[in-house]
Order: sequence, then structure tokens, then C-alpha cells
Amino acid sequence: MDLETLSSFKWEIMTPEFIIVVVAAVLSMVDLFMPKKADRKILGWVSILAVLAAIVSLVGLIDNGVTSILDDTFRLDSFAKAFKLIILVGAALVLFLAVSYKPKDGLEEYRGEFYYLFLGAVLGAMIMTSSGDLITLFVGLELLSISSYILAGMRKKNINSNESAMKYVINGGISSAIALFGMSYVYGLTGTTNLLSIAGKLHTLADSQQAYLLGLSFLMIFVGLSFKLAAAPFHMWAPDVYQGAPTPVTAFLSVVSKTAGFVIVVRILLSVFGFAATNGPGSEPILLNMQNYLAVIAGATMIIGNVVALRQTNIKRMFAYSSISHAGYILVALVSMNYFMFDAIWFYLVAYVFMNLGAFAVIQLIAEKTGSENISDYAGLYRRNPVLAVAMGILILSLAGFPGTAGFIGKLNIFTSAFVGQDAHYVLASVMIATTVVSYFYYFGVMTQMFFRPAADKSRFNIPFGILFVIFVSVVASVWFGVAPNAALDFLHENFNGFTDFLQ
Amino acid sequence: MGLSSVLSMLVFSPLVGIVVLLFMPKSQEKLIKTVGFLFTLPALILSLAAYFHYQAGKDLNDFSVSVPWIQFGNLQDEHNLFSVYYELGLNGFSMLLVVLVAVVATLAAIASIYIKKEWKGFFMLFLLLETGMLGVFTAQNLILFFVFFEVTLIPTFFLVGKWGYFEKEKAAYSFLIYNGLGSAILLIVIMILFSKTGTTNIDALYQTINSPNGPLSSDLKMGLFIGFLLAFGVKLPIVPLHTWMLRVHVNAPIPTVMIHSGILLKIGAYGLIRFGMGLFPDQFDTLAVLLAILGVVNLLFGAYLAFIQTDFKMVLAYSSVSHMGIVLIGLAAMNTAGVQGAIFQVVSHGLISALLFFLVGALYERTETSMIGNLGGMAKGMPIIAGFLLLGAVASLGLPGMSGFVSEFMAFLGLFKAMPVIAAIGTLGIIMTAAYLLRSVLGMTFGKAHRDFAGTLDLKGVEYVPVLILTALIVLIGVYPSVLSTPLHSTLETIMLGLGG
Amino acid sequence: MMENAWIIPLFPLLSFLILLLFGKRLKEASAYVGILLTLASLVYSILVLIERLDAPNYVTKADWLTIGDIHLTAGFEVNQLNALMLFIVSLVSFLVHTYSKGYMHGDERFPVFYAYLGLFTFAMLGLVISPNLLQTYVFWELVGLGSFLLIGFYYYKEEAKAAAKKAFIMTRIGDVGLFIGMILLFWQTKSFEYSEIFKAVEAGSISQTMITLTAILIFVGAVGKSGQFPLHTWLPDAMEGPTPVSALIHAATMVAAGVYLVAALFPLFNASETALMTVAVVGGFTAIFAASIGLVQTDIKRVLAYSTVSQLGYMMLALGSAGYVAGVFHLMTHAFFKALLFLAAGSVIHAVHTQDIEEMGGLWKKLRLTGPLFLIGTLAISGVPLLSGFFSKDEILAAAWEGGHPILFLLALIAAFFTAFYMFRLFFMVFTGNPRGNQEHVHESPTSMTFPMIVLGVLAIIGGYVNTPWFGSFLGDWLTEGNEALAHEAEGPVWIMILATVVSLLGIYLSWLIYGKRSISRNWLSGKGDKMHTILLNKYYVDEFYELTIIKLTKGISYLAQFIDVYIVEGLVKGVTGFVQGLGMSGSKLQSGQVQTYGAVAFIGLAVLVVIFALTGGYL
Amino acid sequence: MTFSGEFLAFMILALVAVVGGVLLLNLRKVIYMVVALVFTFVSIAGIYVLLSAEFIAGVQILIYSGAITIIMLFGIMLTHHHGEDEAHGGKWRKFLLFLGVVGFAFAVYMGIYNLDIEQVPTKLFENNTMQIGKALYTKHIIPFEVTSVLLLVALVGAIVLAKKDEKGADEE
Amino acid sequence: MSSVPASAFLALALILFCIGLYGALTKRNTVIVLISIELMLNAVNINLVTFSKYGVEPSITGQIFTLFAIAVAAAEAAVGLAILFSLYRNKRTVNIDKMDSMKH
Repeated sequence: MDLETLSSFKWEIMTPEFIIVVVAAVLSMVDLFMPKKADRKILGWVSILAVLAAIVSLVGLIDNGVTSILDDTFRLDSFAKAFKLIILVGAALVLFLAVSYKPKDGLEEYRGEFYYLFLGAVLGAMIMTSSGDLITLFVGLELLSISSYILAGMRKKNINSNESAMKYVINGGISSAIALFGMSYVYGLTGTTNLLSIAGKLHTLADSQQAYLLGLSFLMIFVGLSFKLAAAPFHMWAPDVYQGAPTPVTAFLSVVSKTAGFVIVVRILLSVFGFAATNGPGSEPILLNMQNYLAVIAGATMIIGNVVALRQTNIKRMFAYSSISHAGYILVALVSMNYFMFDAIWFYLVAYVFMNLGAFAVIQLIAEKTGSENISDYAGLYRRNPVLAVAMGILILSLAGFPGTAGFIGKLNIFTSAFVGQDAHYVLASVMIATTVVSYFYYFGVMTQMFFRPAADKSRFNIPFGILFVIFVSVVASVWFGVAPNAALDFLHENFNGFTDFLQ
Repeated sequence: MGLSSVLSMLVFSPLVGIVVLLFMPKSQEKLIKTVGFLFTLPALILSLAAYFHYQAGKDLNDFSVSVPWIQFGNLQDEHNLFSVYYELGLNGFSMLLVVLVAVVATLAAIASIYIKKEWKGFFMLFLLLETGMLGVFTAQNLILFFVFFEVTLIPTFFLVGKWGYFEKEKAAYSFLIYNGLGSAILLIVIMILFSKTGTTNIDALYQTINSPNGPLSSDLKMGLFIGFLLAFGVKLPIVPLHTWMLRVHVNAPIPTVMIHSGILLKIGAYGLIRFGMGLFPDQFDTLAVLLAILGVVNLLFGAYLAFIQTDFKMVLAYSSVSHMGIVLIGLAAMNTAGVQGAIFQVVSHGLISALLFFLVGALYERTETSMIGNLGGMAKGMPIIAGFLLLGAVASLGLPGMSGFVSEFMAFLGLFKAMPVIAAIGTLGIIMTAAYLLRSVLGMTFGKAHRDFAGTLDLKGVEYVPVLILTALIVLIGVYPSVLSTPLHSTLETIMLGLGG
Repeated sequence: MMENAWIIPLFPLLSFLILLLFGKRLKEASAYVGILLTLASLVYSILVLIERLDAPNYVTKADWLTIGDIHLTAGFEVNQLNALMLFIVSLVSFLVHTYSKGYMHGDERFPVFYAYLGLFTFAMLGLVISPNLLQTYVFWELVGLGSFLLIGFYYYKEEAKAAAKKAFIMTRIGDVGLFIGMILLFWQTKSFEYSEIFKAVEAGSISQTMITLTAILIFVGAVGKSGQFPLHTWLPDAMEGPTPVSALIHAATMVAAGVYLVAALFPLFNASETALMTVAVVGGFTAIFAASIGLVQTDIKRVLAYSTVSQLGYMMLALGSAGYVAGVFHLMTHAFFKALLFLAAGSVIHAVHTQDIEEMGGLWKKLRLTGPLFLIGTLAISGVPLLSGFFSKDEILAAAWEGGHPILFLLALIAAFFTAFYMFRLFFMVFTGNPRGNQEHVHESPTSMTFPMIVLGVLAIIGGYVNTPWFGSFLGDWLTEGNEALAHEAEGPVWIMILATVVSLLGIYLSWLIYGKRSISRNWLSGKGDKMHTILLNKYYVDEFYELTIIKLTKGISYLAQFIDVYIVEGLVKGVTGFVQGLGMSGSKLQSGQVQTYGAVAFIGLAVLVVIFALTGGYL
Repeated sequence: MTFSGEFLAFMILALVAVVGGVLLLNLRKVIYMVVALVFTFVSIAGIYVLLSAEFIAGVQILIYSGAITIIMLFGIMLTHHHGEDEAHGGKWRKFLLFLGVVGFAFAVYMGIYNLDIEQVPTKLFENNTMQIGKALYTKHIIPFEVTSVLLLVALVGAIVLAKKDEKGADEE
Repeated sequence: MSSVPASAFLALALILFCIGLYGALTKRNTVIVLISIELMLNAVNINLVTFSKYGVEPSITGQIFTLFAIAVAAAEAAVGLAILFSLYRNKRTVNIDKMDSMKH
């Protein structure tokens, strides 16, 4: 393969990635040469612009059909576009949070590094969305992970931040090893890392020994990757890491990183195991055969997340458990494995990006104002800043899945996919709804604090622009997608055509 | 702008009030209360207009509206499958309930004179609640119904938790969790129906489900029906799912409890009739005996417990449990008399409990207590309140000439036809109702005065409005029940057709 | 006239409404509103009665409530019984309205009293013109409400409160019987109309069991309203109400409604031997039972109340023995003389401000008008010949004998003896002998009070002559005209009449010996049967029995229900939430902060899945 | 199974690798553990050679036995090393974990012990490095570039995190 | 053809993986934990390389994969160690049991 062949590829489909990587590189240079005392906020705005530019270029690419480069090591299909969009929007919002982030022992002089490391993480997530090759996916995953480890530990003076990074890296290492171990078998039984070829080869798998091994590797890959989702059993790191990491990073982990996790899980599981025959060609694929295992994991995730969240006093920990449970909800859609699955996952993630980021915006603000992260800090928020309290109220309602908000429509989508078809997942859906009710306890605990309790500190305060913007966008989007969900669903249906090109 | 926009205006007119209130200064109590009250009026006027429109012999379908809303899956071309519409409409039954909502909401807005703090927030939530209630009864598909159903949940939570009495937060939580569970079950049922049939439009669902080769197995149908029963059973409430409602009744602020007891509980009955009976007539038939027994249990359990309460609010709370038993009894009869009785009871109890709770509120305002023991002999100081209290009590115990009797009578009339033995046991409830109501009301009004009521004022000024309107309606229905039965005629015929009788 | 008879109940309703709204301003002028409007009713009733004497029945109805294809109607009917009842009710009501003007003078809730009287009269008149069971039931309950309100008129008295409550609940127990019976009948005949029901009964389209069942259930309603055993205990307690109320409601009209109901549904009862027997037995037993209690009571109104219960039992006995005319006849005469007795008693109470006969005595001289009138009443009720009670009581005894119930006949005879005895005991203790209490300010009542008494006194004397064995049974013929089933005219043997006379005279004589002449010590009786005396004084402990059984049971069930509610239902909820909380607790405990634990949990999770996969065979 | 030189080599290498691993688990002194692991790493390189992956074997020696071990040793030196790694507490965790590991190993072993894969003759050992290079720079250029970003990120991150802050931070 | 069956290599990899895992989850010194993770990744690499030769379709891709895995592992180790330093600076311990300031 010579240079000509290389340049004959449609590299323009990687424009968003290029934008990010170039800006990251430029930022690292600029940061190096900027005077030490200079405010690095400008770098933050540049990063935001970069992400926005990436969004614009991605939207420009939306009409492209499936395009792949170099044997699918990079492919831009509907799936990639749809989820990359979520990741970029989430990243942009997180950056808005980051530019307004100034806690007590914060990032200090590492703000510049923060931004380009962050862009690195975003790049990793983007790669994860649009590759059809195990190696590339793995490298993208690790890029995201390693950047995240560093970002989590960037409040160097803060012992919680150090500790969270340490926990994150250890668990992350183990999880990637497990996932990789699984992948190695997949490679071994197919001899390729290209997902489509794998799918093609496994389609006609006849050896039951190999099918068994594939089944094992399915479990290993899924459990390994569930680390990124913060799904059971690999969920326990989340509360500690979320608590210790700087709030924008927490937001990033709980939204963008999780989205990327789902992307890679769906990509690998569906293409590798979606057609891998269990018992000779034409028999039930491993993926369907494994539904029960996935269902158990999804159920456990929802139960653990919601139940343990009940006992939390730290708001970030509480939201960590809440985000675990949301991963469980999305897994329900994944378990259903039918026509509605993509819709359900995509829409829920869209809703989740907004509602969760909005909530984290409020959390970040309050944590800065009060210097602590206790739920009791929210007492009397309604008195101190009614707009903020109402905004938080709406976001929490959306998280709890009340109608009129995007979270509700997201749940409807999940239920639709869970119940459609012959093998409807009644039990799993019931677990989901029951745990949702359990979640009312802790979500409304915050509400109680905000609206019912008297404020300890009655002083009013202003909201910095970045946070205000995030809250505004989140609330508007949560309500808009809740009241007129077709705004998002039509966009999905018109542009991505049911993700039918997933395996082209 | 034909008649088809009327319902949307009706349902969302309170929201305009919220927007207006948003720009009001926080401290202007009088102004806020007036504005809050005024914005309950459009719905009242429009609902009455709809009522008279129908009474004038015109078609309620004129009001129907249907606009595409949510499209699940990418299936636009195929028979509108998995597409959910924003569709509102009325039939005789729902129209009556809409009128009831509008009336009770307006009166409850008047009762908000007793609210002492944060009027702005109160009225915003109150109006949101009204929109939710109106929507519940006008929604023509299950998802929209559910949306409005839940919209009633949040404002109520806050109205109870913030403006209530002693154990307000606990009450609010009880309310939230029980109703959350109920609506969770409801959601599952709705989504299963939606997923299996691709539609949630009530009429379309009826056609699909009950067609000979429908997509649902009979086991599944039974399961779904039980789901409905549980979901609406929480709301109604059916014993033993009732404990949340006691706390709400005792601790909620007066306007809220008027609405809660007057309307929100009725959503359960509405759901059971419209969806339980409407969509699953065969399953309803299978479980009719169980329902009748549940109804009698409700009736007696509530009555016996009301008999030994010391707080009048608790008496009323258990009395609601008891009275909702009559709704179940009527439904279980599965004949016109029974169902019509149940519907009558829904409306009638809405009015009576609103009246009684308003009076309790007025009393509480003056004496700071609702304990029967503390109030003995209050007729001396407040003869008018005492008089209306007595009137409310006798209305509630089913005295002829008032609405309670007509409904109770029809419900039992129906059940005696279907299951005479169970009905006969149920009549014990009639006696117990009289016993507990007289015990408590006489305990408060009659007898030696335990304290000096000299300084307390009797009913005055604007407080007369809700009392008199509610009394008038109660008596009107009792004396001339055709005001309700005429609009119900065609709805009932449809339901009966579904029941095959 | 008859086609507008519906207007009769509306006069008192109008009175009620006017007084409710403007009573406060009218003050004692309210009396005139009430009196005039009831007078209008009375006049109209008389006109209707006269017209009905030779015109046919008149029925009209209109749809009231539509249930699917069932049309329930409301309307009114004028037949013989109705017309008679209209007259009796409006007459007594008018008289009581008049009487109350004096009796209630000075009460601060004077207008309210008249308003309630109006409401009651409306309901009672409505009741008697109802053409169907449902409408009857409606007014039946409203009558109960009026009674309840008036018993509890002195709301600040604990006794009045208790009595009102008791009256309402006990009659409601009976009402439920009526309610069930009515509905069962409806599903048999698809109609509440009396005429339809009778048609169905005649046609035999209702099974015998069902007829008996429904008749007995309806009779339960009558038992409640008419204070028959075992639902009689409310009636004596109801004497807590103002005395005119007792006269109107608890003597002349409402309590007689039970009798009226049985009479109105007589064809139904007549179709079932068992039902009739039940009515007769309950009536006969009540008659002697209540009379025996009346022997020892010392409260003037309570004596009268037990007397009422006893007399109502008489009427039931008559009806149960197929003596339709006898029952209705006694209903009418009883209305006159019992109202008279109550009003006279009220006059006495008005004069001496006590109800205890032990504190009265020697009032004959001071109450020159009341005394003789009371005597007339007493003579009438005792069945002394030539007064109204004589004729009607004789009819009943004859009916009982003819009906073939010798035991019931005997009971009735003994009851007659008791009646004569305790009524004269009352008379002697109140009006003869020496004053026992403070009687300084005793004076005769004002004209407004004496006038009604005089009217009733006259009627008590002559009322019986409409139906006598001597001058023709005009009333009986008229009542049974056009309905031969009712015409079960009791032409009893003459010896019954003589026997009855002798028995009552004996009672009077004995009473005179003890209380008038005092030749026999008052303690003679009570001394002889000490235990019996105590039992009678305590009214056979029926109230106590109910207290111990039914009320205890009800409370017991209530507390059981509360136990279920608090411990089982709530306990279950607590259990579930506790379980969830506990789950959360253990989950959070596992979250120990040890990163290796986290990894271990994850890996063990994986291992478990993998092992399960392997053990379940995987794809091998 | 014939007893060949290759088999012998494998046995020895495998034995060393496993023993190194076991020593890692059982030794008490931290330094010793690392040293034990070096043996494992080196023998793994030998395994690679057996598997005709000479380039990888070289990389293994350089990176693992060299770089990583060294930085780990530095890590141990730079941090406070009492050098003891005695385990106490968490007995249940260890026990359960052991069970889990055994179960996992058992299940996976079930999958691999008689994995019946038809052996295809390969030419991997011919110009192994060139094959790798070609593949790396053509087909896998994108992951390769992404890896470069990754390494850059790791580099910057490591510096940021490990660097001693100039002001105020030196409390030692 | 080789006399050593592929399953032998795979078994070796499995054993090393398990040892690494057990070490990573039981050792108290954080450095050892990190190095145990490296051992796990090494086990993966053995798998990959084995399959690259003895797999269903032998190819160089396995070795390429191994290279990436090694690079990533190295980066991970470096970052892990850096994080450990920064933690050590504040906490003065490398004992992994002591890192429990956030829990429950």
C-alpha cells in the first residue's frame, strides 16, 4: 500500500477527529509557551470552539453513506454519526462546566493541560464510535481511559482526587485486561480483528467447542467493558471516583465516557456475537442466547444503583449510583435486542446527556458555593435561588422519568423495545420500573431539601455564565424532548434510517 | 379555530395562569390569590359550555383533536403503527368529570384563602395540577393519559409536602411512593399494550384487543387487567393499598385535599371504568366476584375504622375508603345500574368530600384542631358551619334527596341483581356509615361545649361560595339525577355493549 | 283537586325554606309562617279527602332517573289510605304547629324549630302520597332526618345528642331491611310501582319464598320506624326532643309510618302466610312487652312512649292477623288520642317544668283544661266504651281472634289490661292526690296550646264512630272499596267486646285502688315481684344487652380492623421499605472503599457468570 | 505428543513463568516480587520466540523486562518502601476471590484444553519484523496514530501528576 | 508442525492471567498491584501471539494487536505510577488498604 492508495481514502470523513486532534496539539504547544500566570480560560474557549467545529463538521457529514477507511479501521456509519453527535454535544457542555470550574483545591496551574487532555479523551471516545476494528476500538477505549485516569487525578492537592484516580486506574487496568482476554479468543477463533469479517466467519461456526469459548469471551468482553458503563458487576469504582474527581470530570465520566462505553459494547457485541452461531450455522446467535445473562446484569445494575443510592449523603456519590442505575436502564434496551433497541438507546442517551449534565452543573455550582458536597447543602435552595432550584427540580424529574421530560420518553422507548416481540422481558422491565420507584426516594430527597427545608445560609448568589449556559441548555432540551420528542426522534429516523447500515 | 381547539384551551388554560403568575411580585397576596382564582375560570366556563353543548343534543366528537406527537420506531408508512398522537376528546362520562374538575378546582381556589405562605408557588402548582386533572379525563390515548396522570403527581407532592400540616413530608412521600408504584404498574401495562398492538388509542385498542384473533393471549390480558386493577387500586384506593391516602387526607392543605379527595381519587375509578372495564370486559367479568368482595371489604373496612377515629379528618379519610368501596361494588355488578351508580358515586363523592373537607378547613382555621373530642358542642359558637357539617354528613351517609343516595342506591341495585349475597353483606356498610358519621359529626357539633366558642366567627363572606355551590350541586343531583344520567346514556351503552349485555 | 295533590307536601317545604333563609329575621313570627302553610296543607288535604270519598284513585308519574332501559319514576297517588293519611298527618301537624307557638315560646332557636317541623311535615306528607316503593323510601329516610333533627333539637344536651343518634341509627338498621327488600322486589318485578308489584304478586310471577323474604325485609323497615321489638329502644329515648315533636312524630305520624307501610303493601304481605305471621307475632309481642315496661316508668313522656310502642304493636298485630281495616283504623284513632295525650303531657310539663310523675300530683285543680283533656285521652286509649279507642281496639282483638291466633289474642288482651292500668296510674299520679313537687307557679297553658288539645280531644271521642259495629263500618267499606283482598272485615263475636271492656275497666279499677284510693300500697306490686320490678324498670335490659353485644362487637371489629391496618398493612409496607433499605445498607457496606474489593466483586461476578455458563453446558 | 526440543523449551519457559508468578504471590519483600516477575517476563519473551514472533519477543524484553520493571522499581524506591507486603484481614474476600479464580480458570480451561484448531502452516517467522511494519503502517495506521496520541497524553499526564509542585507543595 | 499444542500456550496464558488477577486483587503494595495488571496483559499477549500462529486463520494481526497492547500497557503503567506518586505525596503510603477515605 503506497501513499497514493493511502491518500485515495476519503479522509474527510475524519474531519471531526482531525479538528480535535489538531486543536489538542496546538493547545499543548500554546500552553507551553503561554506565560505561567496567564489565564488559561481562553484555552477552554478554544476547546469549546473545537468541539463545536467538530459538531458542525459532523453534521456536514451526516448525509454521507457508510464510508470506511483502511479495512474499517475507521468507519463512519449512521451508528457512528448518531452517537458521536451525543459524545460531542456532551463534551461541549462539559467544557462549559470546566471553564467555570474553580473550587478550593482545584486544577491550579494545570488548566491548560486539562483542556487538551480532555480533548484527548474526547478523541478516544470518538474513535470508539466509529471503528469497525477491534484494535482501533481497543486503542480508542484506552485513550479515553488513560485520559480519564489523569483527569480524575488532576486536583493534585486533593487526597480524594488522588485516591479516585488510583482506584480508577487499578479497576480500569483489570477491566481492560479482562476485556482484552476475551477479545484475544475472538481473534483466535476468527483470525481477524475486523468486526465485519468476524461476523461473517462466526456466522457459519459449527464447532461447539469454539462456540463455548466464544460464549466465555462474550462474558469476559461484556464484563470488562461494563467497567466503562459502570454497570454491575464492574460498578463499584464509580461512586468513589465520581466523588473524588473534579466535578466536570465526574460529569464527563458519567455522561460522555458512559456513552462511549455503550457505543463500544453495542458495536462489539452486536457485530461479533450477533451472528455467531451457537450450534451450527443458522442456529440461535450467541447474543440472543446470552440475553438472560445480560438481563441479570441489567437487573443487578438497576437494583444496586438505586438501592444503594438511598443511603448516600454526598450528592456526587448519590449521582454516581444514580448513573449506575441509568446504565442499567439502558442495558434493558440492549437486552431486548430488537428493532427498537437503537432508538431506545440513542434517545435515552440523548436525554441522559442533558439531564445529567444539567444536574452536574448545579452540583458543581453548589459545591463551589458551599464548599462541601452534602445533600443537606441543598436545603432552602428554593429560597436562595428559585430559578436554580426549579431548574434542578426539572432535571431531577427528568432523571426520575416523569412525563413532560426527556427522561420519560426515554423510558417509554426502552419499555417499547423491552415488550415488543414474542420474548418480551416482563420481569426485567418490572425490575426497572420498581427500581425507578425506589429512585424517587433519593431524587425527591433532594427536592425535599431544596423546596421544603429552610436554608442555613440565606445569601443569594449569581450563576457563572458557563454553568448557566449548561443549565439552560439542559433544562430546555429536557423539557423540549419531553414535550415534543419527535424533534429528536424525527431527526433520528430521517438521518440514520434505523441504523440499517450497521453491518454494511 | 373550530371547536377542536376548545379542549386544548380548556386543558391548558391554567398554564397561562402559571405564566402570568411568574411575573407577579411575590408578596402581593391578594393579587396572587385573585389571579390564581381567575385562571381556574376559563376551564370552568369551557367545560360548562361543553356540557350544555352536549345537553343541546350536539355531538361531543366536535371537540376531538388529534395531532401526531411521538413516533416510536421508524415505521411512519405502516398504518401509523407505534405512533402516538396528541389526542383529546370527550364522551359523556369524561365530560362530567371535566366539569367536576373545573368546579372543584375553582372552589378549591377559593378555599386557598387559608393558605398562609408562598402563595405564588402554591397557585402555580395548583394550576399545574388542574391542567393535569383536566388532561387525564380528556386524553384519548393511554400514553397521553399517563402523562397527565403523572403531571398530577408532582404538584400534589409539593402541595402536600410544603403547605400541609404536621407530618406533611411523610405524607408527601407516602403519596409519591404509593402513587409512583401505581403509576409504574400502569406504565408497564400501557407499554405492553403499546408494544403488542402498536397503538394506545383507546378505541383502536379496544378493537384490536377484543378482535377474535387479537395479539394478546388471554393470560396476558388477565395479567394486564390485574395490572390496571392494581394501578388504579392504589389511586382509588382499594384496601390494603390505602394507607398513603390517610396521611394525605390528614396532612394536606385544605384546597389540596379537596382536590385530592374530590378528583384525584376518582382517577382510579375513571381508569377502572374506562380502561379496566372498557378494554378488558371479559377479564372484568371473570374477576367481578373478586371486585365485589373487594368493594364490600373497602366499604366495611373503611366504615369500621372510621368508627373509632378521634380525628375528624381521619374519619373522612376512612370514609373515602369506604365510599370508594361503593364504586367497586357498582362496577362489579357489571350492569347498567351498577356502573351508573359507580359513576354517580364518583361525582357525588367528589362534591361531598370537597364540601366536608372545606368545612373541616374552615373549622381548623378557627379552632386549630380537628379532633372530635376538642370540638364538642361547637354548634353553639358556629351554628352555620355545624349545620353544613351535618348536611355534608347526611349527604355522605346517603340520605335521599342528595347525591350520595342516588349513587349508593344504583350501585346496590346493580349488585343485588348480580350477586345478592355479597350485596346483602355490603348493606351493613350503610348502617355503619350512618353510625360513624353521626358519631363523629354529632361528637363535634352536639353536646356540651368543651370550650368557649364565643369568640369564634361563623362562616362568612367568600367562604359561603364553595359551601353553597357544593350543597346546591349535591342536592341538585339528589333531586334531579338526570343532570348526570342523560349525558352518561350513550357512554354507558358503549360500555354495556362491550360487556356483552 | 286530586290531580294537584302533589302541592300538599310543598306547603311545609316552602315553610322550611322560608324559615331556613329568613328565620333569623322573622324570630317568633316564624310560627305564623309555619301555621299558615300547614293550614293550607290541611285544607287541601281535607278537600282531597272529600273528593276521594267517591272519586276513583288518582296516580300520576314522570321519569325521574333513567338507568339504561330502566325508567324510575316519581309521582304521586291518591287512594283511600293516602287520602286518609294526608288528612291525619296534616291535621296533627297543623295542630302541633299551633301548639308549639306557645310551648316553644322564648326558645332562642324558635325559627329553627319551625323550620324542622316544616321539613318533617313535608317529608311525611311526601311519604304518604308516594306511588312507588323508591319514592316511599326516599321520604321514609327524610322523615327519619326530620325526626333526628327534632330529637336533637336541644343539641347541647348530651342525652338529646345520644337519643338523636340512636334514633337515626336504629331506624337505619330497619331501613336497610326495607332497602334490600325493595331492591329484591324490583328485580322480581322490574318496577318499584306498588300497582306493578301487586299485579306481579297476584299473577304469581314471584316465587313464594321471594314474597316472604321481601315482605319480611320490608317489615324490618317498619319495625325500625315503628319502634317494634327488637328495634324499639330508640323511641322512648326520643322523648328527649321537645314535647310537640313527640306528639307529632313519635306518636301520631312517623312511627305510624311503619304501620302505614305494611298497610300500603298489604297485598304483598297477604300473599305470604309466614310474613303475616311474623308481623302479627312481632306486633303482639311488642304490644305486651312495651306495655309491661310502661307499668313502672316514672317519666310522663316515657310512659307515653312505651304506650306508643305498645299501641303500634297492636296495629301490627292487627295487620298481621289480616285485619287491614282494624290496623288502619287504630292508626287513625291512635293518632288522635296519643297526640292529645302528648300535647296534654306537654302542657303539664310546661306548667310544672318536670317530667317525673313522682314530683307531680294534684294538678287536676290547677290545670282545669288540661286535666279533663288528658282524661279523655286516657279513657280513649284504655278502650273505655264509646270513645274512639274502644272501637278500634275491639276491631283488633276481633281480628286477632278471627285470624286464629288465640295466643296473640290473649297477649293483646293482657296488653289492653296493662294499658288501662298504666295510663290510669299516670293519670292518678299526675292529677290526683297531693302535690309532691314545687307547684307554686303552675298555671294553665295559653290558648295556642289548649286549642289543639281541644280539637284532638273532640276527635278522640268521636273519631271512632266512622267504623263501628253499631252504626256501620263506613271507614272499612271505604278503605277496602275496589280491593277485595283487603276486605277481611272482622265481625267478631260480641263477647270479645264485652271481655275487652271488662279487662280495661279492671285495669282502671286496679290502678284506682293503688294510685287513686291508695287502698293498696304502691309497693304491693313491686314488693311482690322485686326482681320483676327491677327488670321492668330497666326495660328488660335491652339497651344493656345491645351495649354488651352489638356495640361491643362493632367496636371489636373496628379495633381488629385498626390492628390490621396498623400492624399488618402498614407492617407489610414497613417490611418492604425496610428490606429495600437493608439492601441499600448492605450494598453500601460492601462499598468499603477498598479498591481491591471492587475488583474482586467484579471478577467474582464474572466468575459466577462464567461458571454458570460452563455448568449449564454452554454450547458443548 | 512427542517429546521434542520445542516441547522441552516450552515446558521450561512455562515453568519459569509460572514459578515467577507464584513467587510474586508468595514472596514478602516487594523488591523480590518485582524481580520474580522479571523472570516471568523474560520467559514469556521466550514463549514468543517459540511462537515465531521474534519482534514481539524483543519488544517484550525491552518494554517489560526493561522499562516497566525499571519504572516499577523506581516507583518502589521513590515511595516509602517498608518492603513488606503482608496481607491481613479480608480473609473472606481472598477466599471468595480464590474460589472465583479457580472457577474462572476451570471454565476457561474447559474451553481451551482440547481446542481443536486445524493448524495452518504460517510464514510469520519469515521477515517477521517487516510483516509487522508493513501491517502497522498501512492497515493499522489509524490505531497507530491514535496510539501516538495516547502515549502523548500518558506522557503529559504522567508529568502533570508526578511533578512536584513548585510552590507550597514541598512539605517534606 | 509443532509438537507443542496451542492449548498448552493458552493454558499457560490462562494461568498467568489468573495469577496476575489474584495478585492485583490481593497484594497490598500498589506498585505490585500495578505490575500484576501488567502480568494479566502479558497473559493476553501470549494468547494473541499464540492465535497469531495457531489460530483458525493465522495472521500477523495478532502480533500487531500485541504490540498495541504492550504500548497501551506501558502507558497505563506509567500513568498509574504517576498517580501513585501524586497520591503518595499527599497520603504518604502506598498501601492500597489505606485508600479508603471515600466509601459507602
